[in-house]
Amino acid sequence: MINPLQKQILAILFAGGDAVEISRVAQAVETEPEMVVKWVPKLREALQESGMPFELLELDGKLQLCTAPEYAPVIQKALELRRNQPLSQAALEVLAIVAYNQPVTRSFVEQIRGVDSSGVVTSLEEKGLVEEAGRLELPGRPIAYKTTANFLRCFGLENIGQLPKLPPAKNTAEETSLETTDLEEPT
Amino acid sequence: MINPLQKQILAILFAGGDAVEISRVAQAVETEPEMVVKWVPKLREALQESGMPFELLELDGKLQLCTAPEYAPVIQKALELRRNQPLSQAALEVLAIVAYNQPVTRSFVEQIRGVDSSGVVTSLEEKGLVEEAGRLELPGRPIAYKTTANFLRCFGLENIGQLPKLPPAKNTAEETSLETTDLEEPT
Amino acid sequence: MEKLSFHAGDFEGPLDLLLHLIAKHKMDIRDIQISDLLEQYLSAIQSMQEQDLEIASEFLEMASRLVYLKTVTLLPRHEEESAKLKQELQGQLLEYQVCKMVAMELGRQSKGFSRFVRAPAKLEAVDMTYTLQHSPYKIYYAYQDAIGRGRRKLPPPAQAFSGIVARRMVSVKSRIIYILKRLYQRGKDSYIGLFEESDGRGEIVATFLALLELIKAKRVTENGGQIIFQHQQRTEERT
Repeated sequence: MINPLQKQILAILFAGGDAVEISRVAQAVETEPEMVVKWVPKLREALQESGMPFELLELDGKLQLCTAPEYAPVIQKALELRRNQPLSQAALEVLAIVAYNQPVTRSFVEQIRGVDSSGVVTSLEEKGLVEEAGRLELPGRPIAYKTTANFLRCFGLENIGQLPKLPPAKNTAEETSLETTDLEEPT
Repeated sequence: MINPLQKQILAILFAGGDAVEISRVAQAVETEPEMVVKWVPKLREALQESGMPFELLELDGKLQLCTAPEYAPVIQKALELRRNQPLSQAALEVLAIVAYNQPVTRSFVEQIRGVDSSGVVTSLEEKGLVEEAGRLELPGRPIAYKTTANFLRCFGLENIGQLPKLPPAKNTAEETSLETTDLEEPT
Repeated sequence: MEKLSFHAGDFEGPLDLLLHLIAKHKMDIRDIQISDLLEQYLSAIQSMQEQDLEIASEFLEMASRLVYLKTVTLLPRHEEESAKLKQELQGQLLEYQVCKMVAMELGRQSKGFSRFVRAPAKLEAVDMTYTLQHSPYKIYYAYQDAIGRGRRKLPPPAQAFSGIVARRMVSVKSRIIYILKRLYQRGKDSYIGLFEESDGRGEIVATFLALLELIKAKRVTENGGQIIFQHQQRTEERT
């Protein structure tokens, strides 16, 4: 059975909808962020044991309550949601460049892809997968982009460090044959 | 313990947010509406027993999952903590464009920034920094925005005229020496 | 040569098309034969044109880049430039290849948006009114950023100069006076002692230079880490 503070946390996450900063949760229930983090496994267990179809995700210093993936079809059916189109190759490329190099400008993305990518960036912003991250101290002060907590959730990551490892760096590329540049499995 | 169909119902209600018609829930989980109604006490019991801070409401042929009323204060506290997170660069820029050009439409803001800014405008409205100022006599009669009295308060201004003066207009900017930009010392 | 057939949207861009051609013709990305690649690239573009496909300007840009690269390669005494341009293109291709691989991996890993979240609850009582206080200059600078001019075009604020001004204040002359005052009272002081109250690198350097000046002028002598004040007649003339 979960304690009153833990119940309060679930209530906040339920009502908050979006991912809520752990520090904010802690402050609201008047405890330390460390305690909130410590309680996460306990809360997950409680949700599991009571048969709730919800999952508690920890996303880069934030907590989010969402439905377990197996309920996706029935939810889509009930709420008449359009089946989500998988992301296009262009969208995935832009996401990959932003995710591994953030914060990055649109022109950096375009330099790597060799094509105009403004439309793709806007659509990723609309999907809540990337967001503005201020401006860079470069000529013209270009807007920088970073990935969101929503990106982590959609790709089953807890933080950016869990992204698949990149193939060996560019400077060693001379000796590396293409075959060895296979991506490692995420652990 | 609740059964798989009952779990599906909870998942639908969670994702639905607002009240969802019982008939729609029943159709999605492939059962009769009567069954869904019959399960309501069972679901309430399960939520109660597992100590979940959620309540299942039945009103007007609809079901809604929400937090129990006793959690309202802590939820309010958590959400209000968000209000005084310092404004992001994007929020400041949108606010500045509104402040110097009011009344302006959202598309004017987006034209200047070159990126979609609708979410930012909404959040500035929520923070009481900008507000609607009627509609402009333009095609589509777009909503115009202006800054609020709270905006003046937050930025220590008595009126909009006290905003720091902008440097001379763009077309003469090239010839303008840096020294002539009329800038008072920040206090 | 085999007639290639393309469809609109087959390629994300010219780099994608180049990678495709390189793989198709089993070329080595690190040892591109520019004339072969150019020929294949141009024929691909031509095939797109024949199908009345709208060709993005980036494809044409790449074509002209390849033509230029080939020209440079053929010119004598341009080996260095041609090697540099080729390396640039290869680097870009390798980088884009990594990007494509990672994108594919991300796509595989995508959970397909299968976890649903709730819309935030609308609570009537929640007061979101912003109450933090800022300087109006925050709005001014944000405006400059928004219109793409940036704050570099503004005159720097006075505090940006404070560091420079503070350092200028520490003149060697002022440190000569400081050392003399100190020694005049005590007769002698340890070398280290002279730097005890020095605040910052500028002041330490100025103190050291002042000490050298004083030794040169024989106003002080150094003996085993001790700086000794010399009572000389010249003292009065010099100050």
